[in-house]
Amino acid sequence: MTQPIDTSIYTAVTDAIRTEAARILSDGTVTAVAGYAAARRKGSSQPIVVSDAGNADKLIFTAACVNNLAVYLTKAKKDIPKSGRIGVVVKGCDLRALVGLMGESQLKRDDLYLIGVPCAGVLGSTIQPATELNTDTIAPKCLECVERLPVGCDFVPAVTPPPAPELEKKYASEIARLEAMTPAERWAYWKEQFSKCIKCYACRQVCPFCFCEQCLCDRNRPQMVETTPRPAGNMAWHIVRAMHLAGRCAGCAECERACPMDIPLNLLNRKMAKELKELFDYESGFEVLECGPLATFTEKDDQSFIK
Amino acid sequence: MQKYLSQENFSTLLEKLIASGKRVVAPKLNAGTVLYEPLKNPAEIVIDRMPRRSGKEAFFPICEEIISYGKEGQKVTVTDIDPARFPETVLVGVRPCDAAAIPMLDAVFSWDYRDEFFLERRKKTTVVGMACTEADDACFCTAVGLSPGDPKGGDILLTQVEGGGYLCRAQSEKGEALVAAHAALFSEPDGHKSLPLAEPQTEKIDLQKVKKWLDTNFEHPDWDSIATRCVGCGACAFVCPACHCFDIVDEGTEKSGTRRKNWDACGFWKFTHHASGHNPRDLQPKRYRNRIMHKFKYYDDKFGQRLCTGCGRCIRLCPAGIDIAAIVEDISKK
Amino acid sequence: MCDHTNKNIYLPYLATVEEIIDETPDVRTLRLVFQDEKVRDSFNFRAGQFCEYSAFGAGESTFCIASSPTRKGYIECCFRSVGRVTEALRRLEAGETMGVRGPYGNSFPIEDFFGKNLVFVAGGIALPPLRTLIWNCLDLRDKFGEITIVYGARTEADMVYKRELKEWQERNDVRLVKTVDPGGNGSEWDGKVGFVPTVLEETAPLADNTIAFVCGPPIMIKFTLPVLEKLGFSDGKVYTTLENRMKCGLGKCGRCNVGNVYVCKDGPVFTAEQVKRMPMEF
Amino acid sequence: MSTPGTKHDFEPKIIAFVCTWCTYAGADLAGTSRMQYPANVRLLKFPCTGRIDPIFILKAFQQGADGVLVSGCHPGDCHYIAGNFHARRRFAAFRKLLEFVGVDLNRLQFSWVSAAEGGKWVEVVTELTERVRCMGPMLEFKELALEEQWSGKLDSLELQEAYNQIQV
Repeated sequence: MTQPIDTSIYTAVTDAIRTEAARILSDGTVTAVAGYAAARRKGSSQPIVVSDAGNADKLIFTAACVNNLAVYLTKAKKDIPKSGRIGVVVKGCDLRALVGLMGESQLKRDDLYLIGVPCAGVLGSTIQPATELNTDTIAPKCLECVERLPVGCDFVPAVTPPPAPELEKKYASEIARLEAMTPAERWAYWKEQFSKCIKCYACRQVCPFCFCEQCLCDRNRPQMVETTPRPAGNMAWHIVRAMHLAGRCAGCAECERACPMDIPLNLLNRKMAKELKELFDYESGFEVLECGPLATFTEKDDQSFIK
Repeated sequence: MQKYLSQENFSTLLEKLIASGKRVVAPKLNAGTVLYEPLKNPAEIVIDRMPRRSGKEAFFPICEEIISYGKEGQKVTVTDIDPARFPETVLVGVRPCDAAAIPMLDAVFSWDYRDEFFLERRKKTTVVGMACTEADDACFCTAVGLSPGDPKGGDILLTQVEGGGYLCRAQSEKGEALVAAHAALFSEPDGHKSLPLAEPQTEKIDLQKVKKWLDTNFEHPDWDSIATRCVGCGACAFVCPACHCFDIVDEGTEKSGTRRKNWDACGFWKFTHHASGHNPRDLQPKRYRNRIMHKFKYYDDKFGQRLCTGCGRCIRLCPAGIDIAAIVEDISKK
Repeated sequence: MCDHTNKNIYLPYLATVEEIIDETPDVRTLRLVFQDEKVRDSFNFRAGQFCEYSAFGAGESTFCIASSPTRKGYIECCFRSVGRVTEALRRLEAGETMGVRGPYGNSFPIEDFFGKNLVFVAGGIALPPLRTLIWNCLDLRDKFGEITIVYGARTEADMVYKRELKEWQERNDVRLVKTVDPGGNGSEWDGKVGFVPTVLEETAPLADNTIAFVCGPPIMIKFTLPVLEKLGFSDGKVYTTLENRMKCGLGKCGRCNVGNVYVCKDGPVFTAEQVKRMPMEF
Repeated sequence: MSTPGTKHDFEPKIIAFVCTWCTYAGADLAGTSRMQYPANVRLLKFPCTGRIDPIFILKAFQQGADGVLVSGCHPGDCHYIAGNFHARRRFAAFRKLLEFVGVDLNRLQFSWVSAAEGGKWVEVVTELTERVRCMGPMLEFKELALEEQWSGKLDSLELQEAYNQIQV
């Protein structure tokens, strides 16, 4: 049954973000603040970089503020000026991505001023931005979120997010459903999903962790993954993508949100996260780790699968 | 010549077309997403939701073979594709914004050199459009001079009527031939009232003014602010009914394989990247500028019209929330 | 021009690699002969046009036709091996087959140059696009006035067409000025040392009744154009050829445009006047 | 165990990615000791299992392998000290991913075979070959390679003929 989700805290959050952004911009703490601003369509938002305190009141936070702004701070987005310290508006999931990037030496904590958002959840992908947030329209990632209050930020508005609705965890149940299938059934499932892929690489471009200056798939000597958007190349691309994110993915689900063809990409990422938790007791969190689970090892690692 | 086609007869028509061996492409569900795809039976058609990708796929496949080659010893053979093998197609349920894009593509693929891959498929396809009864706030066909009932680019236009069924207007020889071949299914339109058409909320944009600004403002600081949020994926171009850029790649080994033409997008850094390392559009704002310029200036310079039908797909699906309608509207007010 | 009505415009002609000439350690010339006799006879082109050359399995690459239209029976292409296709082309041995589509693009209006003096300015690997015109003019030598060639490369080893440079040097109806960047000269270097624009200024060809042709890396063009202007060349009398990444060569695939100008259809030959009107996107 | 010379209906293609220091030497030992093992295996030599990118395994399946073997030095014996420890983690994760997209893991074998273990090499290869032989050819990737998006599909010549007959 559909139940509304209380997003009333977002008014206070918006006010707090504006005040804080204006303060840190005018006192020179930061040179710019990356946040969200309202866009033309009713209720919609889009990323914005504010560098003038006078424009701080353009910043908003609503359930339509879906983007993970961490992507704008990575090497892949060289065009964003990085002169000096930058303020960023982050939800819990976005913060985990930033923490991951710090762990991979892509960002320095000191170069960032983190404005944390107490989050009640955001809208799912392809939902009309003006839609009210409820248990049907909420992004599936929010149902599995355990960190609605970001930890370790420079500033977090003093409001308490409402408790998460007790709902079925869609990824967990979908993973369980797929795991119960035979390999042939799973193959058929993914084949159908990937048949929609058009190789627009939106999943790669929005991913904070896809910061390689040249993606393996854009290199052609040798051509490891076919560039054509055909079933074979699509399957290969998605396997490669999931593997390259294993142990790094912070679960922001941007890949799935960005996919114009609704391919449940985060399902692959969640599955890998689940396996890495079981295998190496690793979970992405708010603490900067020196090494991800696949960049390190212990001598006692499981090798029951090796003869 | 307007005719009435009942809902039941519409299904029968689709059934007959499928049975005749034609490829009947229409919006249908594929793994939860509405896409133009070949129907296996008439019940699969979904008309109340806008397909995610445009109808251009029927003539401009996402990926198609253009030659195949084989090598034995020192002897290389290259095999052409026989255009007779392009399937006879009826594209049904095409939104007016998708249909209007077809003549735009015709112009590109037929000026000077004629691309028979596109043109032959086009020749073999009958386009049955369907007027829109619903629009969301991303739709902006009216802003670029089209409308939810615009017949441009289609061979037949269907309009839903009250109480079910369609008013059918054939507007080309191909369309008339299709109606004539199944004349028994159609009846006189008397008394059938069409459903009110959708009313997109956007105001008309002065495209002449947009063009004028673009003519003189290739270098302008606003390009940076317009495009900083672009993440450089190809989603907008791939879902666009009018975008037509493509790549040509070889797939296979030196011994045998195919050369393929597949969709490409000006948002990719690789699009213009020279092997030497030089890239004329080295930053994302330059690439996004090309997108706007191509749609509202370059194409206009060459073919006298705009390369945008206001379908709104790129707005709905942009991962960074870029709104082309807002951008163009802003430009028109500069 | 070949007839393309109702034909697969992407279908290449097959050509045999007849001769391989290594110009520098990484630049190679291939002399190609069309396998189909009819094509061999009917293939006509003008200086400045380009083709799409393919190595099957690797893809297609765009280069100008480097040989002169006056030399019948074969065409030549010249490329540096830097990418997937050029590396595959480099792997081809004499007698092997590759694909050629073309000729595409516009050309130098050579008839307009009759009776005029010509100055060719080229840098590095950009000599091939001018070499087709140089030989074209030399083969019709009595139709032109003085011919001056200024050619520069980073080092002596980077100079392409070394044999032909020697031939031009020995001819008394051509003035060849060759130069290498400072430090690029060996002990037996008999040319100048300095950058192309500087050397061009020293050479000081007369602008009167003269057409200039410039081809080279963007940075060279950028500094050469003002020199030509200083020497009195008006922009309409300076020609260059542009290159951009291309896939189709036919004005369809949409990537080679500089502003609204399609290099593959409206170019690759442009006057400096046209280039200056274009946005900086090449 | 198969006896050399036996005719089978199906000869699987097995691609083995091996490290040069241990398994390659082990396979070499098996050869020089004249041990018999199925000729189905094609060996690709790498400096270390740490250099074997999961994408190689994927590529092998895509190019027509029916089974893949990855083999290197025993833990602690890596020529580069820790290459195989890293590989072990990576492959532990990768096989889970492959399983999740629907690849039967019985087609993928990992092993440690030292330079002295010619016998183990024979055993591993034979077992994998026979197992894959029983499973039959790996069709998933091969079928996928032949598939087109609907829009790029061409009418087959038979279909064309049938269609022409309807038209008449």
